Amino acid sequence: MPELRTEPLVVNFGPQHPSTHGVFRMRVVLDGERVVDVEMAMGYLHRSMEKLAEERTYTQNIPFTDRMDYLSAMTGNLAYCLAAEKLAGIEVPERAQYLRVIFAELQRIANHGMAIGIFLNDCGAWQTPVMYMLREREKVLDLFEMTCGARLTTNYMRIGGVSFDIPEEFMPQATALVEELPDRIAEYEGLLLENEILQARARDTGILPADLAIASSVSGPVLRSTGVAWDIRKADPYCVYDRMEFDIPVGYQGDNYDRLLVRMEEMRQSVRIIRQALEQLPPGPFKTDIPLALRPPVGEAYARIESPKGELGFYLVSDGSPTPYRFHVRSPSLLNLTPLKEMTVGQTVADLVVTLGSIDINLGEVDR
Amino acid sequence: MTPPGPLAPWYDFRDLSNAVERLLSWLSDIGPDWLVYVVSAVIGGTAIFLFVAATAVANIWVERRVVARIQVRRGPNRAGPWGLLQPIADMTKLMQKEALLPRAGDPVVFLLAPILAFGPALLVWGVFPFGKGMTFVDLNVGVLYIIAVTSVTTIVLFMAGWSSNNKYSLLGAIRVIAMLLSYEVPLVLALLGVVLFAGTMSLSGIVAWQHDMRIWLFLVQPLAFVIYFICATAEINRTPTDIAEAESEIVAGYHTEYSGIQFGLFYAVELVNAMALGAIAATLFFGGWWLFGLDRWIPGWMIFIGKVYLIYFLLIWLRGTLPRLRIDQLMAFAWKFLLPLALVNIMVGALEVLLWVEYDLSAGLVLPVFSVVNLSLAVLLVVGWMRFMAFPFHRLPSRARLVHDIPVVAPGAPAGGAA
Amino acid sequence: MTVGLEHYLVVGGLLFAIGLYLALAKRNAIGILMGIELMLNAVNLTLVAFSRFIVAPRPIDGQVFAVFVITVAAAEAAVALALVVAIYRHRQTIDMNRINLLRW
Amino acid sequence: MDEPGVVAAFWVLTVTAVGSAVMVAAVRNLLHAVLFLVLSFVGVAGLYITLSADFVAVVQVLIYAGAIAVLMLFAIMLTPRAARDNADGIFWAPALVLAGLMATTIGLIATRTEWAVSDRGPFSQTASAIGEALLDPFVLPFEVASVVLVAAMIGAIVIVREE
Repeated sequence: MPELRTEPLVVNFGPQHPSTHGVFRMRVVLDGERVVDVEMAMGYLHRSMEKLAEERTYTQNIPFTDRMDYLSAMTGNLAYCLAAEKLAGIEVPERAQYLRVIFAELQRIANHGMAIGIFLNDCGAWQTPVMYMLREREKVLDLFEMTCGARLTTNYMRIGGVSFDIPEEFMPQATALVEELPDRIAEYEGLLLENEILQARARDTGILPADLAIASSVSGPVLRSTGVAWDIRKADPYCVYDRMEFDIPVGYQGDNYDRLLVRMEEMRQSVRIIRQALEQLPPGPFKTDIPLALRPPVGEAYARIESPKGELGFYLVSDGSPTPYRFHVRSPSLLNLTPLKEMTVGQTVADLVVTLGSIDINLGEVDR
Repeated sequence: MTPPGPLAPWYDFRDLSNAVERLLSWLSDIGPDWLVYVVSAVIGGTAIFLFVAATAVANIWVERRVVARIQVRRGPNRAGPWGLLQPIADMTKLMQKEALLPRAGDPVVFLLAPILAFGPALLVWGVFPFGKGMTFVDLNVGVLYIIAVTSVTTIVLFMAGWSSNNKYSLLGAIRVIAMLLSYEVPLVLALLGVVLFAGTMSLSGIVAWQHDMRIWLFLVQPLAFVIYFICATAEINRTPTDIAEAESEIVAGYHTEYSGIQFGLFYAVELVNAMALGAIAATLFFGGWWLFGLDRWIPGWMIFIGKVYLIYFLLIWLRGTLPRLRIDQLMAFAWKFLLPLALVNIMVGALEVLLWVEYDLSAGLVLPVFSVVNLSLAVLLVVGWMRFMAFPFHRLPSRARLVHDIPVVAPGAPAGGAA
Repeated sequence: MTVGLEHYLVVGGLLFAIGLYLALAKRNAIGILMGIELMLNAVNLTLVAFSRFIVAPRPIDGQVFAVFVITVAAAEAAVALALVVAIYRHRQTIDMNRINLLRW
Repeated sequence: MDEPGVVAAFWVLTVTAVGSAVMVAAVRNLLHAVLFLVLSFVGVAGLYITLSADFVAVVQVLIYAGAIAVLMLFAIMLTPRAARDNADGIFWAPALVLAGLMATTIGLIATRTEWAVSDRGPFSQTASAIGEALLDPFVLPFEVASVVLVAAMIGAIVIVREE
């Protein structure tokens, strides 16, 4: 399309903007509708968590992990607890491991539901998909609430297990949800993935080549959408994922539509995992006792999990005191965001917004 | 003006025009000539203004409730029974808010724009036949008048966007102009098909034609309706085509900087315009106040408003269902999809009218045949042209590939090392 | 008081004069174009006024001419504004005093 | 034409059209000038309605206010901020004199001439009459006009298109 040569328009996208998912800011240079340059500015939600964590005991740090990716608190808890257990050499009872898997996968369903809904909001669907997705997420959050009393900032995982055992009404509700969800997901697939307008908007926009994705250490659904089959649950199994039977959904060329496809299918695979975990859930203790002021031996540990957004890793260094010497987070949102410029330059503003939505960042995790 | 019907006393409220006719004939008996004009202008103007204002207020509630139903929630239900007082609460809130003025903007144009935006939205309503004989101004060029008045909106929206001195507003204004100009063309061509058959541009004439022929123009010109509906949706910035105020992209487009009651005016204009779209479609394609003889028992204006609300519901449904297209896709849709179809529609319509007039065929025989032909042609054209022009999405995969096994790194070993 | 043909002709003359002033005096190419459009409008007004008042075998002709003038005005505006944009692109100005490529 | 309504409308519309035309020349901001021009166009459209030329009036609003003014706005947007003033050039004084002379001449001619005014009254149906005139006696100019429009459209695209 030949264009008029016009003056470049510098637009300040955010931090107050309906679709930057929080307080993310971009300095976008536009030529008419076309994006010429994107410069990201992060740090508007920086809360200095990594430094604060050095002043608190290992157990006191768990609530911080809730507030990093506040849409998937369970996986944040889980990754941190795995790192602390690795550092201190703590064995986790089998029932706790299963519970962790169940809750992590429930969290993945809730998170992907939100991600898909908000992505469609960015595409301009006027709140409807997000409302339907919230309906499913609500059921997941009900399960969280009946187990640990909180819905968003669950603070559920503990070093050495989980904080509460599931109540007796959990099993029937979870089973019902697991029975219901595949139909729902199929319905949403029919409604969303085959929508012509959505395909026109999402296909061939925001393309992320596989080599660029690997080079910028992108992970999670964004990486899988580029065609790279990589999932820490299979590549480096933690908890009891090696006993579960599931597939890794992989995209084709890494465009926005592929990311949507991958998330949609991951929800279904999560349901599969939950069903197996619910069936295999063994009786027994749900946590091991650890000293209140845990003093891990001097050393370092890095544990990583497949969070809904990608590889979430915690790197802990202990100097033998009750507080960590170093507390570092490898947050998937931040690293998935880095190739944004390469994904969007040359496309329109509308594509920029859609691409940002499809990466599924969480500003709490980007800035920490 | 039609003379008052023989069996219509002025208190017969099935048809409000009786009462007005009675009043006017009484006035012309007792008063000078100009008094009739003044009184009828005042009555009609007030009635239309009140109607538009009332629908704008009511539609706040209607739209929010219906969209809420579509979105599996309840919608406003706190203020009054079923939330009926919600519009009043909304308006009170908007009026109390401070009307901000951007410092580097153009204050006069900025303040004028929301007021001027109401002008076209209100003026359009002057020509609709609400019932038999219930037309405020029965213009001979009614259809063209509607197109002309709505096209002025472009400038007003541009004024709003430009005077805000905000980059989002400017982008919105440019999008408005580009989109309205593009969609004006197929819209006019679609309405031309209607005028071709009805043989008049007067709206009451078109309704009378449908009444006399006992057929809806929608049946005779289905393709024209589809094209008109899509174009008009674009013209009033409703969701599949609301790029001019695309919330997720350019915040609120041309009315980003507006607050308080000025924003409220834009909001009301949007609702009134949606109703006007419904009114145009109801008049031109669905027989206006006429409903296959049912108008003998139900007042015509009720039928008309009912039809308007049905089409308005269609708009809300669209809004609750579809995502938004990108601007280049919208432009391509107007020029590559709607325009050729509109041209074909005109050609076929002209041929049919020519046949009809040339061989002096009876309308009762010809129109059903034409409607069957046109309906099948419309389906054929839309489906065929879509297949031909659209990207073959259905050939592309719409489900993710599944991979079961991937190489396992040594369990427990930190493969990537410490980050 | 009555309004006749002369009134409309005088209004048309005034509009024409203002358009002439704009076309001659303005430096900006778009300003000049506005003057030309105003002049065309004035001519249209007189045409329509004549068609309403004057004795003629087919009085509607004046309005037909007005329609033609509007058509040509639209075409003219499109081309002229395209020229303005093109000139701006090559010369970085639309000031008519500085667009003097053809001046010896 | 001595109904009080028409007379009042005539004067109001005249003041609108001529006054805003003067403002087009007077205001400094080019965008304001275009907006005043639109107002002037609308005023002239109103004058057409007083002349019972409803078709021409509607076409005037549709084409001038809806299309040409928008084109002008677009042209202004595509040129830089520096070019958005409506200043007079060096020849403003002679232009003013010339315009004044022109107005006087036209005014004198208009008022001094004995026009053959008919009293056939206002038109009742202009759209169909114009349509018949366009397709019967004026069919050749009509076709030529369509060719002119196509040529102008293609020409404008060619001029603006960047190679």
